[in-house]
Amino acid sequence: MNEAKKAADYRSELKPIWCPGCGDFGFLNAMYKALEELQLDPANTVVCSGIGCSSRISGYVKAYSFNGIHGRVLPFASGVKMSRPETTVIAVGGDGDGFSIGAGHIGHAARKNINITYVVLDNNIYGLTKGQASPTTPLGVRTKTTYYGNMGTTFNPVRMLIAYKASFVARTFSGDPKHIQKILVEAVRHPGFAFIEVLSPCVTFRGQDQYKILRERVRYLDESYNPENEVEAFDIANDENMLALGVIYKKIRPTYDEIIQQNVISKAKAASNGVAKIDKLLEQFQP
Amino acid sequence: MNEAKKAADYRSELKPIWCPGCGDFGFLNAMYKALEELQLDPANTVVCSGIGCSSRISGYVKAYSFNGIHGRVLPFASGVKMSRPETTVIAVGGDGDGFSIGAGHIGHAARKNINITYVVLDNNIYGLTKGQASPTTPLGVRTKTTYYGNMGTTFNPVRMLIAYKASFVARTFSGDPKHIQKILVEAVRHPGFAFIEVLSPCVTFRGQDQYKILRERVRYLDESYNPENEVEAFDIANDENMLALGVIYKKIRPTYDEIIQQNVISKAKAASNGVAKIDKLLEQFQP
Amino acid sequence: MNNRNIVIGIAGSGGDGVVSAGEILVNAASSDGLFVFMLKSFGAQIRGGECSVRVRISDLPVQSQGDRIDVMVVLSWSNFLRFRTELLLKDNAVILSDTDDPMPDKDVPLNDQQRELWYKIPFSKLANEKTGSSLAKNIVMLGAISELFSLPKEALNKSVHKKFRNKPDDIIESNIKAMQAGTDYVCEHVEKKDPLRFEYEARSPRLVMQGNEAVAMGAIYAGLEFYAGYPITPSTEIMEWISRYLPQRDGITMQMEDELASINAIIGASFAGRKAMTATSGPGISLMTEGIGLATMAEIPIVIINVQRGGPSTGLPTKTEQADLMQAIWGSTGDSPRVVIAPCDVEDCFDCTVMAFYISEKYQMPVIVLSDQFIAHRTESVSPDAIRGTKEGFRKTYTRDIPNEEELKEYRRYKFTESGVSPMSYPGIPGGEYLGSGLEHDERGYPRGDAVSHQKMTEKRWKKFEYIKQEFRFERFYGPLDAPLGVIAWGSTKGAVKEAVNKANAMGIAVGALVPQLIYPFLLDPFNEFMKNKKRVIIPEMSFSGQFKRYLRGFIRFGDYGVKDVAYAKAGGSPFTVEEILNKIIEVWKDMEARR
Amino acid sequence: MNNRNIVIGIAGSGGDGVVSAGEILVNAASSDGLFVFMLKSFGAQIRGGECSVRVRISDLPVQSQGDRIDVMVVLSWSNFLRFRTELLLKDNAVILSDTDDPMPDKDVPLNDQQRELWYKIPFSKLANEKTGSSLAKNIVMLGAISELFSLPKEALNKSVHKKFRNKPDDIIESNIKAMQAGTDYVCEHVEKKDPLRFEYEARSPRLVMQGNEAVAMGAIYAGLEFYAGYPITPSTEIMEWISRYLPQRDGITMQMEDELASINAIIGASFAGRKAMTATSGPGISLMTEGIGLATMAEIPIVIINVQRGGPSTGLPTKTEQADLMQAIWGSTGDSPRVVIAPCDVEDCFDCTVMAFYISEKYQMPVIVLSDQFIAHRTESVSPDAIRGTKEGFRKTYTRDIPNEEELKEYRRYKFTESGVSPMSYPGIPGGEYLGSGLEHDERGYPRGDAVSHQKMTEKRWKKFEYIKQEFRFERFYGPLDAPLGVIAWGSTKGAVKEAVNKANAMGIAVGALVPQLIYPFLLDPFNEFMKNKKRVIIPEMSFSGQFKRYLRGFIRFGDYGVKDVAYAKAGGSPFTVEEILNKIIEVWKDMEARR
Ligand SMILES: Cc1ncc(C[n+]2csc(CCOP(=O)(O)OP(=O)(O)O)c2C)c(N)n1
Ligand SMILES: Cc1ncc(C[n+]2csc(CCOP(=O)(O)OP(=O)(O)O)c2C)c(N)n1
Ligand code: SF4
Ligand code: SF4
Ligand SMILES: [Mg+2]
Ligand SMILES: [Mg+2]
Repeated sequence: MNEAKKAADYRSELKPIWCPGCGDFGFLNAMYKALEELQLDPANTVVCSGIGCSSRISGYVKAYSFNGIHGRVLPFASGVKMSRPETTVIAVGGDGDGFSIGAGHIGHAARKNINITYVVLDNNIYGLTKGQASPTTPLGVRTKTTYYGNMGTTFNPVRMLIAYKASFVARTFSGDPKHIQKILVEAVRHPGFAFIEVLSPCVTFRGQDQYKILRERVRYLDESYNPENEVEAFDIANDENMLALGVIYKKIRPTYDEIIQQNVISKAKAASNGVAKIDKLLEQFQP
Repeated sequence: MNEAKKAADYRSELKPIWCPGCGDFGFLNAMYKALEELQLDPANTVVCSGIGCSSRISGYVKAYSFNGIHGRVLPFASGVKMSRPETTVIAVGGDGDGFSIGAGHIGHAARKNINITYVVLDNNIYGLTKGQASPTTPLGVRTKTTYYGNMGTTFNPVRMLIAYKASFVARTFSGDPKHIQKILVEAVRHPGFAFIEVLSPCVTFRGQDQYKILRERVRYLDESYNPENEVEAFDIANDENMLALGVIYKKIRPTYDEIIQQNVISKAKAASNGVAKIDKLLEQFQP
Repeated sequence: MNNRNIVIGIAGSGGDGVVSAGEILVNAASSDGLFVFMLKSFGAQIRGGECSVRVRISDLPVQSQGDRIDVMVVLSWSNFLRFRTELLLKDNAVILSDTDDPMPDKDVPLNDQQRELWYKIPFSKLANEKTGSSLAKNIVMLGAISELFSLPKEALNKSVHKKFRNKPDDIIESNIKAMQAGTDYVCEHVEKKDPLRFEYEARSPRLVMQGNEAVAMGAIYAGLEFYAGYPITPSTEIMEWISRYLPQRDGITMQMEDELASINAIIGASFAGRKAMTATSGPGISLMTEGIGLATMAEIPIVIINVQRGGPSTGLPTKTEQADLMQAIWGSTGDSPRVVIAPCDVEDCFDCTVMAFYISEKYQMPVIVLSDQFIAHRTESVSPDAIRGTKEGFRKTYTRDIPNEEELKEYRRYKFTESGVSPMSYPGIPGGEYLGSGLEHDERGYPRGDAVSHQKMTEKRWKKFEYIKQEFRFERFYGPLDAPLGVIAWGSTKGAVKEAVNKANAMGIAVGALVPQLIYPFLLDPFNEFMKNKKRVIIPEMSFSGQFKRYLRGFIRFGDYGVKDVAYAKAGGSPFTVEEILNKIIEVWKDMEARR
Repeated sequence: MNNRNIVIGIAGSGGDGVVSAGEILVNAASSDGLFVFMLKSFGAQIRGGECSVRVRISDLPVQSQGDRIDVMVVLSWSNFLRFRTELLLKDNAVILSDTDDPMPDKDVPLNDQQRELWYKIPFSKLANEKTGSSLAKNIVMLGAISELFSLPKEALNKSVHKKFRNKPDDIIESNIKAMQAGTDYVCEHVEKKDPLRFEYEARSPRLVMQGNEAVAMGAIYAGLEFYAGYPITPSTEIMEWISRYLPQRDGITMQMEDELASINAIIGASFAGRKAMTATSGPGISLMTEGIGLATMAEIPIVIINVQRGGPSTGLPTKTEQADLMQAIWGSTGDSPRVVIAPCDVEDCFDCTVMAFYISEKYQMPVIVLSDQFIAHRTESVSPDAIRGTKEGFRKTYTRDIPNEEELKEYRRYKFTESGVSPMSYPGIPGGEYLGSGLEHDERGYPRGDAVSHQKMTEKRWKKFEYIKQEFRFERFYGPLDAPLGVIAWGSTKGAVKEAVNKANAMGIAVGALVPQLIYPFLLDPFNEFMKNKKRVIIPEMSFSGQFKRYLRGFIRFGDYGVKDVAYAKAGGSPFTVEEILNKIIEVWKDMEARR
């Protein structure tokens, strides 16, 4: 890339088909800006996703993009990143994709500290399948599968991610694209697994008033907040009435690709005295 | 059951084939005693498991037992419990079964507060498949799949379960069957999802000295400890050097079967004016 | 010309009320006892976007969507154009459009004749006048077409009332006025240029159902007690319906975290003695294959509904295909018997689901019902008797036997028996405690790894097939059984095949058709009957790789009957038309004639 | 009588050193250039429990495990008895046992002749004397049998040295002494009653490998760069080997949290331009079916090794079966082409894996290699040349083409081409950015839901098969091609079939065999050649439901060749013996003669 890229340069030719007013527009536009700010090279950027309204985003960004299957974006992203560490990998999905069907993968990507950014556009509902309860749908809400009101305590994603030892955990809001941009840039720059929960209203199945409701329920973490204390971060995450926005937890530790390079590949090569040839590998089968 | 049951009455005719000295023996014997203490009726008790050395336990208990597939014991147990709430359901599995392949299910069973007891016999290794790394295998350990030492931060199950909003989270140790018995009895009596991590050495793939090492690393929570404070519990769980034994977190809230009975079934029945007949259901298809 | 059969297309944007109009039409026709078939089609957008319906109304039973459209209502030209390949018009189709929606200059696929038969009516303007908003333009339109083509006006009136029954009275009234305005406008301003008039005899009302609803009703009829599932298009309505109505009968519906959880939850519920089911589609059924194998091994009765969609992978979530057949039959590892049943229309969804429970509960094994999007999402009129159970046919339900006292002594859950079916206990039955297991096992359920035990238990599990085959014969024959030309089809392809076969015979082509309902295990008898005298057999299927043909050939040697099997395999996306099947029949027939 | 072929069984408890003894024997024989075949068998226990090996050593190439045992070494009677059904002895088998391990009074399956040929040797006592522990009794035993049956002593000596090479010198020495003690004891105290003497010519050493190791080597030879997997018996050794050696070549091995993650991780790595693979078995492959469909749809090259085990469900984890065939071919939903290749012995594991990478990389699609536990866990001697690549046969590797400048202008990742294969870019290539997708799509990868696009893209994905079929023909023919009787087999059944066919022809029965290596897509040509003159074809397979037969019949009409297909389907658990196949051949042959 010779010239500076503009936000519009990261726009693909596919036109978003989200409902007018969908929170995901807010994130997408902020993402274009963040990509501009980061001056990422599309050829070395991978944007991947699962399945859901939110997961359509991979089609809207000019990069190496992949719209995989429901719930598996993190293993896919891990495969990309580990096999080509020089690429920037941004994985995106919905609350159903990530916390329901994909719930088994987050902890593992987080504990290994796979150096990717994972964004969940959390609208507290299944949008694409037209309005069933997700693990973050509030209690009591009537959805297509909870006619008598949603039952069962809901997930607190930020709390979970801290427990998983994710090295970067943040929350932001579709209603504030500037904030998204700031957080996303910081997440991409963070060396390690960076998780962002984006409160992103589904106007069609959760109502037009979500922006308003959320605006009243969020509070911004101020500059003085030190995100390095796990217990404090956990405590902040516990507040489900006033949702903290910003980087809630952050601690730098070696990334998985670094670890593998330093502790596995280099050791293995030392053990083999340079790159092992087939003939050398064959020796162990000699009787 | 007319006469009092003895521990031996809960023993099935299948002989355990664990390696001599395996930690799982300690748990199994304590479990027989706990069943005796609880005087559970085998006809109304379901002991189910996934796949692994630890998961063989379902075959060793006289009850309605089920040895299902790897990682899926919690959905199975949920199906049993929700459809027959009068049974006592004890689900058992290994650290691989629960935290690796089964990782996606724990949070959901926990947040819903399915009223079962879930025991993970955590030996920090895959025993049945003969010694590969599990999500709790300590850093640096050489296993069959980590020739150059185990890499990647490990899971802290207790911390995760607290984050999932499990209503009962405890830890105990195969080396102290009396403690297991106490905790297991309390867990079964707990109305709601009760999780127990049992530190249970694999003598074959983690070495005979695990008992000794663990004995030096555990500490018992004393009577004064109040397990109802989430943040404190989280903080205690954070100590991975001195592993706290006992009930680390506990808070009673309605169980999922209670919730469904009270908030779904009763509402639905009210809406239908008694049990809906086929003809009544058909009405909605009248043009 | 008076028609006893009419196909009306309506196209517009999501906000145009296309589907509502279709539903009102369908309800009106059904309440007058007419036969109805409605397809809906949407763009990829969740809201807005394009939208169309195709409503076939007939005085006689209908089998298919009707290949070509008699009356095309265009609520918005731009949206209509998106359905260009789906909505095929008759050469002399009548066109209706909104006066205020100008037709684009080019690319409009109308011939001269159609342009002749084109009425412009100010739908939005009239709606605005009568209701203060253009929203009711679809209702104005209904008033207009009812007048133009003599559709049941009284019934339409009732349907509009029903549609808005939860709305305030003034809203209902203004809509009724809007409808009247459409009628009046036609009377006063439109000079009828086409000869189309619908004619029929009113009968007692018919029910209106979609395939997914019929499955859900069937499950409840069969005694469903526990449902666990995860939403996925095009099966979700089954779960939505059940989650609302099953609790009315003390049943439990659980939305699980994924399909792995769903299948294992229903295995748990069934282990606990409850009739249990799940429903899913493509990606979801893939995730269930391990659990289905477990149900086979542990001999747990479960019912799995697979509403097929276009594949592979996420594929075409809202489109139909018949390419999950082989996966249904062979999808698990190991020799893993399961039963596969395929409904061929909406009513059949009810029957097949009832039958699925009967087989799974009696034979203690998984049963897969292979529906598809074409059946699942279409609306058909159904005889109330068919559902209430007075209809002749399959209506057996099965209540699980519990082991008797004798059997509970030294209880053997997996006892070898003549039929392969063993006494099955469940929690709550003292003495019935046992180990259920996905490992190979002995009669007690205890693990066994030796070849001899495995051979015996495998035999036991497969024996059940021999008994199931004796219970069921629900294939359909159409046309003369001894015709030299045959068509073998399955599932939703039935409609077009039946209609094409009837047409072909009317044209003098001797062709018969066979549509099995029980797909697997393979029932040879009906094929033996069907193959007699056959020279060629066409096998139409919405599977590019010809899965049905491959499957059939695995079990019947066409050569032994002197029959040549002619593949007619196409990828899914849109269902077969009657015309397509008929043309194929004619082509093969001509070739046969030529070689005679 | 001098033998150029000997089958030695050794049974004992886990602590008896049974496997070590077998390995030393195998290494010794291979270093003298002999042909070797070793099977191991364990009880369900992880430690302790029963354990046996069966070692066949021959001067000539061996195809199978050898049906019946010439020499049975019993290190512990109680454990030997657990293998009663597996270890079949020749009528005149020689028995060796430990003097201090009394034989049980009853239930010992020895005939009088065997009891005659029974040597009791104080293995433990001698071991204790020489090494201070009874652990070395297996080494004493080797000394004894080498003397008794003239096994290669010098080579055994070397092998013992190698086995203990990481141990202190005194340990090595005491073991060598223990071996000598066994030899001496035989010389001094045993009067040879049997006529068995092994005779051979020494040649240059052969390699010793297990199937799983050959797969791992093949992958590395083919240029594997990324492996992701989850442990599962009997495939785990592939991952274990690769996790140790792949990093030496800068490759990455990831242990994932489950098989869903594994398959998606390799799809990610391959999307990123790396040669990627996973290996699994039964339950794991079920979990991968959704991902395999994704690889088909998004046209991502991946290699999946399925080491089959007994099923369904968890089944028989340590036993062999061939019942994942249909699942491999049809396991995903939708019309989802993938290639299926089956190795038939250890050496073939190497070849098939190399071929799998070639096809998957060149044709951008998933390739499944169907090995099984019988191949995976057995030890065979392999020609070093075969692996080093000088062997005649398949050794092509493929480096992914990247799009050229022309193609990168208005780049179309899924461009329609003659062969269905389109230019494929990956991260790092400017201008190659595209959307890979599991949804149906257009040439750019953008989602398309219409039937026409779907039909065209489906055609594109299936076209590749036509080109793959032209690249490969690696079937094997055994016996006369024009024989009237045939055997068609696949995978690990080859060994017994080849040996049985040779024996049958030696007996005057004209029988030929065909064993395809490329299973799917179906290659008709070899079958056409094979079918000529055939009257009957036996299809032996370790699948109770006869999957291979059903599959074949789907693609060839045996009737058109006038051939009757004779199923020989049995459940897995233990592989076919030569005797079983030979008896079947004789039975069918006699029936043919009778009807002539
Ligand atoms: C295996 C599988 N199961 C189910 C589905 C159907 N499905 C598609 S998206 C989705 C959930 C969408 O919710 P979410 O992830 O929150 O995304 P949103 O649409 O709300 O942005 C579901 C259940 C699928 N595609 N694959
Ligand atoms: C789907 C699937 N994948 C893999 C396996 C193989 N497998 C069986 S048990 C096991 C892990 C055992 O570890 P753990 O759960 O910790 O139990 P342990 O043996 O240590 O008690 C694995 C990977 C399987 N049976 N099924
Ligand atoms: S359904 Fe909801 S999440 Fe989906 S596009 Fe519409 S507003 Fe957005
Ligand atoms: S391998 Fe380990 S976990 Fe398994 S039985 Fe032996 S000691 Fe116990
Ligand atoms: Mg969502
Ligand atoms: Mg473990």
